[in-house]
Amino acid sequence: MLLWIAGFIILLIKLTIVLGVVLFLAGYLVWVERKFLARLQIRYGPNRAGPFGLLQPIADIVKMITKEDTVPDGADRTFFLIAPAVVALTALLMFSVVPFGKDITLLGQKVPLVVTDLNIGLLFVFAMSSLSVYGVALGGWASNSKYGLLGGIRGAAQMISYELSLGLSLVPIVMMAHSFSMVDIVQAQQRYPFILFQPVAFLIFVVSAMAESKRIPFDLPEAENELVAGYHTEYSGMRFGLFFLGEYVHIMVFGGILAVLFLGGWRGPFLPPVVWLLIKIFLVALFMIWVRGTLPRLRYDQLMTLGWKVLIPLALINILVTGAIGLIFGG
Amino acid sequence: MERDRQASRFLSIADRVINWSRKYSLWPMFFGLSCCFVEEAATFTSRYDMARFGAEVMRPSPRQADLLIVSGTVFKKIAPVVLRLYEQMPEPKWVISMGSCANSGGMFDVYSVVQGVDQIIPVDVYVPGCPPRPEALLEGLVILQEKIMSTEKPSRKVFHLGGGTQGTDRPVLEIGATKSRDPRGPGYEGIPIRGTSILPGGLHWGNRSDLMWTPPARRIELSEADLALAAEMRERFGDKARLEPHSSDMLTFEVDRGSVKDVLRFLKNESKPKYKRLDDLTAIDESARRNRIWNKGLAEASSDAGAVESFSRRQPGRYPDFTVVYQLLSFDTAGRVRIKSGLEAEGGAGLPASVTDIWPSANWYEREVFDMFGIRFEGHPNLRRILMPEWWEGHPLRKDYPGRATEMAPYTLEDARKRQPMDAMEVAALDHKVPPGEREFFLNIGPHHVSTHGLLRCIAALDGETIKSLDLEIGYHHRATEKLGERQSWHQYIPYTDRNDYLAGSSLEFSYVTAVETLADIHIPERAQAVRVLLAELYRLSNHLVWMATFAHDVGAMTPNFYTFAEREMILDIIELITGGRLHAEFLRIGGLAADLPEGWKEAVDNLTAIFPRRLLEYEKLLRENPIFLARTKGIGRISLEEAMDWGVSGPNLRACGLAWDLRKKLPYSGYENYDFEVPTETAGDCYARYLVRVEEMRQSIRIIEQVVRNMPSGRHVTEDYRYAIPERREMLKDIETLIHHFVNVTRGMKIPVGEAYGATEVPRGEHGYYVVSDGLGSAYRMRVRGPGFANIQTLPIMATGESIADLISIIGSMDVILPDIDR
Amino acid sequence: MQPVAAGVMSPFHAGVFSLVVFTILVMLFIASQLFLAAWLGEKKKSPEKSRPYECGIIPTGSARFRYPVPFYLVAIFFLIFDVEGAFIITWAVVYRKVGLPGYEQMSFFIVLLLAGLFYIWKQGGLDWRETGKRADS
Amino acid sequence: MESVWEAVKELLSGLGTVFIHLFRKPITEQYPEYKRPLPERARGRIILTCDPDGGERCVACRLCSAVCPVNCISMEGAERPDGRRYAPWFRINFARCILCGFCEEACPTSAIQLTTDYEFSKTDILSFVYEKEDLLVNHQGKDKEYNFYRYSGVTTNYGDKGEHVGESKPVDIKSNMP
Repeated sequence: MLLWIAGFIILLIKLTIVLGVVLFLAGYLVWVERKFLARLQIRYGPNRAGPFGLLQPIADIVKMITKEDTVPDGADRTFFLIAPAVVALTALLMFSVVPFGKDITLLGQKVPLVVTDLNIGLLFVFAMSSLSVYGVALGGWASNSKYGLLGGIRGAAQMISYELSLGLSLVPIVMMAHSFSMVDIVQAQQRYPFILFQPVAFLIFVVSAMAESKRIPFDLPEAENELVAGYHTEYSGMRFGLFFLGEYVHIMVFGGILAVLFLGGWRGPFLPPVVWLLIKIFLVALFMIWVRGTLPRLRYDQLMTLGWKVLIPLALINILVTGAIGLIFGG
Repeated sequence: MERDRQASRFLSIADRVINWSRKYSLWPMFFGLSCCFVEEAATFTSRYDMARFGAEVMRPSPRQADLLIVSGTVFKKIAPVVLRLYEQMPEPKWVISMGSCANSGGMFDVYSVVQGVDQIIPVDVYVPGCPPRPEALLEGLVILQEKIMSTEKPSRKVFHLGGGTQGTDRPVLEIGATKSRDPRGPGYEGIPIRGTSILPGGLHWGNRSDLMWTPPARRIELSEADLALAAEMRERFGDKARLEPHSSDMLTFEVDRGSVKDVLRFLKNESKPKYKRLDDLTAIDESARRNRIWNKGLAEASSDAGAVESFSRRQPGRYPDFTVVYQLLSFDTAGRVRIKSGLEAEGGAGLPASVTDIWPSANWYEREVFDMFGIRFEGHPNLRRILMPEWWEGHPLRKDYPGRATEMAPYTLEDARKRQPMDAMEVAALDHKVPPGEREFFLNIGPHHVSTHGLLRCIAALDGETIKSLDLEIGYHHRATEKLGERQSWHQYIPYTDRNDYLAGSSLEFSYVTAVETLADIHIPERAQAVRVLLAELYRLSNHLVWMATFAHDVGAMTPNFYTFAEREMILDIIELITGGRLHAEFLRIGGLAADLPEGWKEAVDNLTAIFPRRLLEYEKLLRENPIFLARTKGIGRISLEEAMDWGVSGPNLRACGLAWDLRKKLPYSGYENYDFEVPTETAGDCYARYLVRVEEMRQSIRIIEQVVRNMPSGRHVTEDYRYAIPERREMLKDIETLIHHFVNVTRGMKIPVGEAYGATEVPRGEHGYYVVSDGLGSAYRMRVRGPGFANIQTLPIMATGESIADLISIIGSMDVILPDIDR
Repeated sequence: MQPVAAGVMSPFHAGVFSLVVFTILVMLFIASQLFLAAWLGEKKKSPEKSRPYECGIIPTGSARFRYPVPFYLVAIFFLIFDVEGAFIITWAVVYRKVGLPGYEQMSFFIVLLLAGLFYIWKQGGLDWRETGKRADS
Repeated sequence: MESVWEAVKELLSGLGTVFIHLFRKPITEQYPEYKRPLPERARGRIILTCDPDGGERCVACRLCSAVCPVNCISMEGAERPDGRRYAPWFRINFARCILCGFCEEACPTSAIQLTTDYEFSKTDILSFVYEKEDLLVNHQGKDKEYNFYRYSGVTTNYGDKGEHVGESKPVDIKSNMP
C-alpha cells in the first residue's frame, strides 16, 4: 500500500511535470511564433517585456486572466462556457499518449516516460481530435453570432473531412508497426524512421494535421479577413485564451505525434530522449510557422475538394500499395 | 491593522504585476477610419514594428481587444458603430485618438464629421498630426504604457474590493463645457470665422478688380469631329440642344430637360464617335450665382414684374435654379462631351428623367444628386439617400445649407445611440424588393471589417456561404469634400485633395490643379511638369505596393505586407525628402510646385529604381504562380468589358478587361506623351487579371521614373503668372511687387475666371477628375469630385453575386477600393 | 521488490489509471482557468456589450439559421467513410497474420470504396461550390 | 501531373523566398532609442523663429492665419515703440492643425516654420493649444540669414530709407516738381 502511495505520488509528480511542461512550452510557442514570424518578416518582434521579450507570454496570460469575461445576449451559456474547455482539454489529453523517452527505474519500479501507453493510442488521438470539433462547432454556435456560427460550421466541415484522410494516412504505419500503441510504434522505428518508407503517408498526414489544427493555409474557421475571428469572435479574456492555448497545444501534439509516427519519436544520438523529442516538436512547430508566414488561405470548397478528391483517394491507394509491397518483400 | 497593511502590500504588488502585464499586452483592435489607419498599419510593419511593445496582436473582434486606436475621421454616420465597438470591448480598455480628425475634427469642420471622437467615447492619449507619422503613434503608445504603469490601481477592481482604477477614466467631453467648439481653441466662441459656408462672399455688384486681376477663362478651339457632331446634333434636335459657344475643356451642349434622354441615348448608341461611358452625373445649385443675385436685385427694384421676367430671361448669364450635368466619354477616339440641363425649383415642367435605363451606373449618381441637392429623378428604381444617413435633414450641397459642423448642433453621445445605421434587411428590401417577411440570412460585412478596406458596408444575403444577393451601403466615409471646395480658397483646397485618396497623395492634387489650370489657362514650367509626373508615379508605386500587401492579406498571406511596406517606406522617404509629407504631400500648387527639388533627390530615386525591380520579382514569387493564390483569384469576380464600360469602370480594373484605356496615353497631360511606357492589359477581367495588370504597371512606373530622372529639365518650378500662383519664395522675401501678389493670393486667394472645367489624371485607381465651376471668386462655386471608386465599386454586386464570402473578400481586395474617393 | 501487480490501479503502469489521473489534472487546470476568468476582473454590463458582434451593426434576425444541404451531405459521407475506415484500421493491425487472402479481400473492399467515392464525385456530391453564374460567362 | 509538380515547385519557391529573409538584418528602427533624422522639409510641430539678431520675426501680418485651411492660428497685432509690429499673443491649436506647411509658405518674414519634431502627444486635448511662449524659439530655423527689416523700407535700427539691401535712394518727390 505504501508503495502504491509512493507510486501515486511519483505519478502525480510526473503528470504535473508533463502538464506543466506542455503548458509552459505551449505558452512559449506563442513567443517563438511571434519572434520567428518577426524574423521572417525582417523585424524583431516582442523585445520589451523582459530580455528578448521573454516575459511576453506571462504578460499576455496575466492580462487575459484579469480581463472581463463577456457573454453575448442570446448565447447558450453552458455551451459557451464549455466550448473553450473542450478544445483545451482534448488538445492536452492528446498529448498523453506521446512517449517521451525509455522507461526509467525508480524505487525498483519501472516508470514509463509516457502518460499512458494505451494499446489503442493512435485511435485515442483520433477520438480526441474528433471531439475537439465539438469545441469549435459548439463555441461558434453557442455565441449567437453569425460570424461565430459560420466559423463553427466551417470548422466542423473541415475537421470531419480531414479526419478521414488523417486516419487513413496512418493505416500504413499501423501495418508496419502492427500496433496502435505509440510506444510500440516508436519501438518499430529502432533502425529507420518511418518517413523513409512512407513519404506519401507523411505528406497526407502533414496536410491533414495542419488542417485539423486550423493553421494557415487551412485556418478557415477563424479566417480574420473573412469571418472576423470566426468561431471565437465573441470570446474574451481567458476563455479566448483557452482557445488560443488549445491551438498551440495542438501544434505541439501534432509535432509530437508526427515525431512519434514518422521521425522515430524520442530516438536520436547523443542527447537525452526527451530533448530529442522536444527538438523534433520544435522543428515541426517552426515549419508550421514558416508555412503560416508564406501561404495564402484556401477557400472552403477548395479545402473540401483537396480533402475528398485528393487526400482520401491518395491515402486509400497508399494503403493498397503498402499492403502489396509489404506482402511481397516482408514475407 | 497588520492584516490591513499586508493586504494593501499585496494589493500594491498585484497592482504592479497587473499593470506591467497590461502595459506589454495592449492588443489593438483592427480598426481604422481613414488616412491615419494607413500610418497605423505602417506602424505594425517591419520598419516601426509595434510588435516590440507586445502590441502586434491586432484583434479583429472587439471582444479580444484592449486598445482602440481611433485612427482617422469620425463621421456622423459611422459614430454609432464606433461607439458600439468601443462598448463591446471588455474591461479594461483604452483609447488612443490618432490624428487631428479624431482629436478635434481637424480639417473637416464640416457637416458630416463629428468634431472629435472624445464627444462620444473617452480618450486616454491624443496623437497630433495629419496623419501622425508611425513614430508619433509609437510615442502615443509609450505614453499610454506610462499612464497605465503610473496612475492605475487595478487590483481592487480585479478582486472586486471596491475602489481602484483601471482603463480609461476620463469623461466624455461635453462641447461648450469642457471642450471648445472653435477650431482656434477656447475663447473664440462668437468671433466670426473667416469664410462663411453658406454663400460665397455675399452680394457682389460687379467688381472692378474682376477684370483687372482675372482675364476670361480659357477657350478651346473645337476640332473637326466636334464640329461635325455639333452639326449633327443641330440637325437632329434643333433648338433643343444648343452648343455652348465657349468652353474651356470639352464640347458642351445645353439641352432642354425633355430631350436630355434622347440626346444621351443618341450620343451613346448612334453618334460618331459613340460616347459609351457615363463619366459623371452631377448637379450645380445655381441659386447663389453672383449675377443671378444681381438680377434678383433688379427684379425686386422694379414694380413691373412681367417686364422683369422677360428681361431676365434674355439676360446673358441668367442661371436656372439647378443645372444637371452629364459628362460622357468616348473610347473610340478619346474625347468627352458635356450635357447640361437647367432645372427650375418651382413651376418647372416636371422632374428630370432618370437615365438608369441607358447607363445602369446612373443609379448611384442620381441617388447622390438627390441626396445632395434634393433633385428627384423620374423613373429611378430606388431613389433614396446614398451618402448621408436616412435620418439626415436637408440637402448639403444646396447653397443655403450651412457647411460647418461647428455651426450645427453638436453631435453627442445621445445622437450616437439614437442614429443607428439602417437594418440590413431593410436595405435589402429597398434595394431589390425582397418581401420583408422573407427571413434570409443577412450578414453585415462591414462597415468595420478587416477586409472592406475602410468603411464599406456589404450586406450579403447568404445561402450557406454563397452570396445570393449583395447590397452596398456607402457614405460611412463621407467627408463632404465637395462642400469644402466651395468654402476653402482655391489654394487652401489643395490639402483636401490629398485626402480624397490617401494612398495616392499628390496624384489627386495633380487632377485638381490640372482642372484649375485648364480653366484659368495657366502654363506650367517644364520642370514642374516633370516633377509632377515623378511624384505621381512614385505614389502609383506606393499605392500599388499597399494594394499588393492588402490583397495578399485578404487571401490570407500575411508576409507580403511586411515586405512591400519596406519598399513603400523607401518611396515615402523620397517623397518626404522632396515634399515634406508622407501620405499627404500637399506639394503641388496652382501654377507649379511649392518648392524646387531638394538636394539629394536624384540619388534617392536612383537608389529606388535600382533596387525595386528585383524586389518586385521576389514578392511575386510569393503570389504570382502560387497554386493557392491562383485558386483564390483565377476566374473569380469576372466582369466583361462590355459591362465594365457600361458601369463606368476605369483604371486597372478596366484594363484587366482588355481595353488599353489610360489617360496618360489617350489624353496625355503634363508631358506624358514624351515618356516611353506601355499600358498593360489582360483580358480575363477576373481577380488574377487585375493582379497582373497592377504588377505590370509598377514596372512601367519604374520605367517612367527612370526617364524623368534622366531628362529632368531645369528652370523654374512655378509659373511666372503670379495672378494665379503663390510666388516663388526667394523672390517674395526680397521683392515688394512679388510680395503684393503673395499677399493677395495667400489671403483672398487667386481669383479664377468665371467658367467651368474638368481636369482628370490617371491616378492609381483610375480616372480621378475634378469638375471645377468658378464664379470668379477666391473659391470654387462648385467643386465636383469624380472618384474612380464610386463607379468601380458599383460593380461589386455583379462580380460577387453567386460567389462565396471568401471570394467577395478577394474581389474587394483585387479591386483596390478606397473609401474617400467613393464617399468623398 | 516485487513490482506492483500490473492492475488497473497501478500507478507505475502507464495505463488507463494514469490517463484518468492526467485527465483529472487537466480538468482541474482548465476549471481553475475558467473560474479565474469568470471571477477576476471588473464586470460592467451594458446592453451594447452583450449584443452579439456584427461589424458594429445591430444584427438582423437570428444567428441560428438552417445550413444548406451540401453541408449535411458531407456529414453523411463522413459517417459512411468513417465506418468503412474502421474496418480498414482493424485489418491493418493483423494484416501480416491474415496474409495474402486478407489483403485480397481488403483490396476488393478498398477498391469498392474508391469506386463509391468516384461515384459520388461524378454525381456532384462533392461539389460544394454552386457553379457561380459568372463562372462560364 | 506536370501541373502538380509546378504547384509544388511554386510552393517551395515561396517558402524559400520567405526563408531567405531570415538571414537579412531586420530593418526595424527601434523607435524610442533611435530616432531617424528626418529631411529638412519634413513637417512637424510649428515654431516661431527669431531673426539672426535675436529679434522676433513675426510682424503679426496674419498671412498664416489667413491661409490656414483649418483656422487654427490666431493672434493679435500691435506696434512696439520703435515702430515694429509684433504679436502680443499668438496661438496655434495643434488639435486642429494638419501640419500642411501653408503657414510657413505664407509667412513673409520666415517667422513661422515647421520643425521635424513629431513627438507631442498629450493626454489632455486642451493642452494642444500652444501659446506664443510655447512656440517661440531662440534660433532661425531653416532660414538662417533672412532678416525682414533688412529689406523693408521702414526706418529701423538697420538704417534709414534707401540703406537696405538692394534699395535705391529715396526720390525727393518735391524735386520733380516743375
